[in-house]
Amino acid sequence: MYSEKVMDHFTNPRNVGEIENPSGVGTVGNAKCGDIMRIYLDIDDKGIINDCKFKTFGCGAAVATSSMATELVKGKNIEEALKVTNKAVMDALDGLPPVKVHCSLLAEEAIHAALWDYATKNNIKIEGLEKPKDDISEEEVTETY
Amino acid sequence: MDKKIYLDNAATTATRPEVVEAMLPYFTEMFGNPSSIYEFASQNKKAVDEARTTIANSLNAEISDIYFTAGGSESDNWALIATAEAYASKGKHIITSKIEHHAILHTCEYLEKNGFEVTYIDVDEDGILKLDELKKAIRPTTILISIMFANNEIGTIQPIKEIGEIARENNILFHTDAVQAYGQLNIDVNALNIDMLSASGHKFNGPKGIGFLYIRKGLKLKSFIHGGGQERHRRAGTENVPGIVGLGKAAEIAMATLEERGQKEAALRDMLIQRVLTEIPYARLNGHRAKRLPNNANFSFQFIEGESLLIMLDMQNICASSGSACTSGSLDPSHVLLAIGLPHEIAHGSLRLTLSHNTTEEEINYTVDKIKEIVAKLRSMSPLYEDYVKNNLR
Amino acid sequence: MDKKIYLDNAATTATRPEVVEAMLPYFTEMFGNPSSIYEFASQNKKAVDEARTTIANSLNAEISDIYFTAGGSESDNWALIATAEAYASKGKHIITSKIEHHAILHTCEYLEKNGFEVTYIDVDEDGILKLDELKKAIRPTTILISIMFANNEIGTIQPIKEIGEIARENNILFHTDAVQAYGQLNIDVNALNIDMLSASGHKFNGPKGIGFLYIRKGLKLKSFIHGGGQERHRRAGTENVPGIVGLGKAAEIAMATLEERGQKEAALRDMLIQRVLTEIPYARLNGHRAKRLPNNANFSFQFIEGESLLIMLDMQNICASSGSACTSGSLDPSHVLLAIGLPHEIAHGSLRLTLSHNTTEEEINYTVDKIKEIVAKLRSMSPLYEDYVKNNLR
Ligand SMILES: Cc1ncc(COP(=O)(O)O)c(C=O)c1O
Ligand SMILES: Cc1ncc(COP(=O)(O)O)c(C=O)c1O
Ligand code: FES
Ligand code: FES
Repeated sequence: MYSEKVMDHFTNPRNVGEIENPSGVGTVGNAKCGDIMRIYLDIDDKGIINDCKFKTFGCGAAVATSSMATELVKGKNIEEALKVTNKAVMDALDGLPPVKVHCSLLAEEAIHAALWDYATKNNIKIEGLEKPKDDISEEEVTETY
Repeated sequence: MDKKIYLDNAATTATRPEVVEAMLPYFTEMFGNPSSIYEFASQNKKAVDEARTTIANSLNAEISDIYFTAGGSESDNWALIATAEAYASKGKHIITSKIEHHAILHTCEYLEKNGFEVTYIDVDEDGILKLDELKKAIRPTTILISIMFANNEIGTIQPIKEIGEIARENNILFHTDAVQAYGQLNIDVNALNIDMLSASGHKFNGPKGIGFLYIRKGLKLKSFIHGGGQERHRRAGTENVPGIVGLGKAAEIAMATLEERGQKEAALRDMLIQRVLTEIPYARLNGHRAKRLPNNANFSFQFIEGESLLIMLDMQNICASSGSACTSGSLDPSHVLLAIGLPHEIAHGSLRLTLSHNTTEEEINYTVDKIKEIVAKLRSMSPLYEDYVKNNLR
Repeated sequence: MDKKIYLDNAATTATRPEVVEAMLPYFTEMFGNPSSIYEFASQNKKAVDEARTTIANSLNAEISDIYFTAGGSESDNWALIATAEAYASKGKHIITSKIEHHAILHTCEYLEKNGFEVTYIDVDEDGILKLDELKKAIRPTTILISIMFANNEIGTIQPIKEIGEIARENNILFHTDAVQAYGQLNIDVNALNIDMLSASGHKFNGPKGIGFLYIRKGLKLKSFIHGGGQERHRRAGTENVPGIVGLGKAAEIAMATLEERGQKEAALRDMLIQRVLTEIPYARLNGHRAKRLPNNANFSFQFIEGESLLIMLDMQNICASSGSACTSGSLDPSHVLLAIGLPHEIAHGSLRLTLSHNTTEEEINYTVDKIKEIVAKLRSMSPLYEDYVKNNLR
């Protein structure tokens, strides 16, 4: 069902975990339809993403796209990170089965949500970034630090 | 473990070698069409009759009340659609449950589009039909009650005797989808007041593509597949002789081994349940603890998602499923788990393990060890688990 | 002759040993449910896909337009009933022929009971559809033309290309029951404008209980058997993997051997026809002399009755039939023979001999010798023959 790359990122996901005091964190998805993804970003003074971690509640494709997405944004600046679309993530994974395309959207949205959080905290505006869709179900716990 | 561990016997089973052996001569040697007039075909006719007799006896049914079909889905469709057509003049109301197999549910939807009304009765948190709701749902126009004998996902066995009595008292026909129960449980269609019963060969170590429908004598049901006069004019199509012979052989073995096999599987299943529930936190057993199929265990693991679990088990050579195989392409959580009251995100994290007579203690222990590891790994990646831990530390 | 001579290959065929060989691993080893998620089942999914590809290629069809069923009868029922349901809003008129198999005729009767109108087109004395009648029968409300590719009793091949063109010109769907033709004749669903096509494995040396329906992409047809999401949500039921693999193998062999086998069988058939017509008086060939299946011969012998002939042939170890096997329990004369204009008493005296790739010249000669003897014997007992002789002597 899945490509070798997907299976590789699923079995050995890169960058799983949390970041203490992250520059930005974004959680997207909806537990009701089975998918939740959270991305943590550590962004330095120059706007470079030094570190990126994730946690995912979802299928094989969701885990693999999370893993690949964190790989792709690491070391990039914010502008470049915005170009990490779901298509870019899928291409990097050698594709996904049609029913699993929506899983890859989560990764893109999660990065945007984390960047939005970063922008809000620092009172800056990121060109081309829109407020992430409020797609999270009520059961979800709001972040507390 | 090098060997594959197959724990998905509710999806399908291996055909027993003795069954294949029994089928073989009917492909290349005794291949005649049983409806033919010549001597050569009479062996085949006899073989078909013998299989019919074996199956009738296993249910305490009349021989001529067993009709061969291409499997459980066809049997279910036939029972519902032909009953609806035959008894529409009496009424257009049908009662079923919320946890039926899609072969029943989607056929009910089809009938709803064709002017019938269907009531879907609730089950309790163990998956047992609410009999009081069933009684309340009965109308003067109710022509059929169709309730599965045992559930394919959570293994819960329904109070079939009580349902049969309610149907009989109200003069309503009673069909049961026994696809999961036949060959695992003793069934007496007379003692249980069953008017129609569906079963499928590949669920009890018989071949795929063959099953049967029991139809009590006197019912007005017409055929579902129209054409030649086979099966006493009720099911057209050249008889699948090797399939029927295999079905008969599988039924014979299933009945002969029923008690012993059931005890052995239930013991292993109980060990499995015991270990999982004590060794893995935030795990729950779905379905009734006692009233369940001897080979079925169904768990939910909070904070994790089913597909990831299945793929990781697969990488350890363990075949399992999260519900019915025929919907595994779908992203929706199981309608059965929702019906027993699980919230969506927990329903997503379910695991069904179904044993066979070949399952060993070693396999079960290995499987539990692997589930433990995988669940821990997936939880370490789960934002839901993270939130839960954080909230409970505060 | 000690050996049985099987000349009823239109009723059913022996499964080829290579076909059984191909099926075997899918019973006991690769037995998984193709809808499952684990690696173990992916072999089976692949095997099913390969069979689908083989069959699609044999018809010049798209792979995803082939749907596996339990045989010819189910395919016919599905095509007619689902088309009727899907296109009822366009119209409720269906056209078929008077010589279809009962899987079509009885399904048409079922549809007539459900508010559809069916026109049954006549055939000429060779069994060929009257195209002018077909054209005249078309109405604005006609949604389907269903005409068999070749007849199961008299072997006549219909002008399918012309019928396909008429259907296309009038924007009407065209289904053909190719149960007798598939594997014997080259069929190109695109060149022939065929929208739906039924076939059955056991008619071309594949297993019983498996067949397929070709459904051209874009047709609105829903499922006939409702339930799980198998066959792209169009045909519920756990896939009969061994059956499908066997069907694919049989199709592969049938296609590879089609020309050579057809020539060989046609040569023997012509010898058979030649000998019977020259050596037995008051015998006639039913069906078109040239436009007929390579393996089919159908005779009528005046003054005698079919059943007696068959039983006496059986006693000489010759398996033959008087028409379709599934109606051999019936006492009515064949609707096909009546449609080509035979009077009742002659229709009763018909004999169908259908050859296989294994049929030998020796078998044919032996069979003709026996037919000669038996016909003479039965005539010596026949009052009809007595009258005829008396009248012709007077
Ligand atoms: C022309 C034709 N159509 C349909 C069928 C039905 O096929 P099956 O018996 O495999 O269902 C047959 C043979 O029985 C046939 O000869
Ligand atoms: C309860 C139940 N009913 C019906 C079916 C359908 O049987 P089949 O797939 O053999 O058509 C199944 C299994 O798939 C089942 O578990
Ligand atoms: S995360 Fe929803 S199915 Fe993949
Ligand atoms: S004489 Fe026997 S069927 Fe009529």
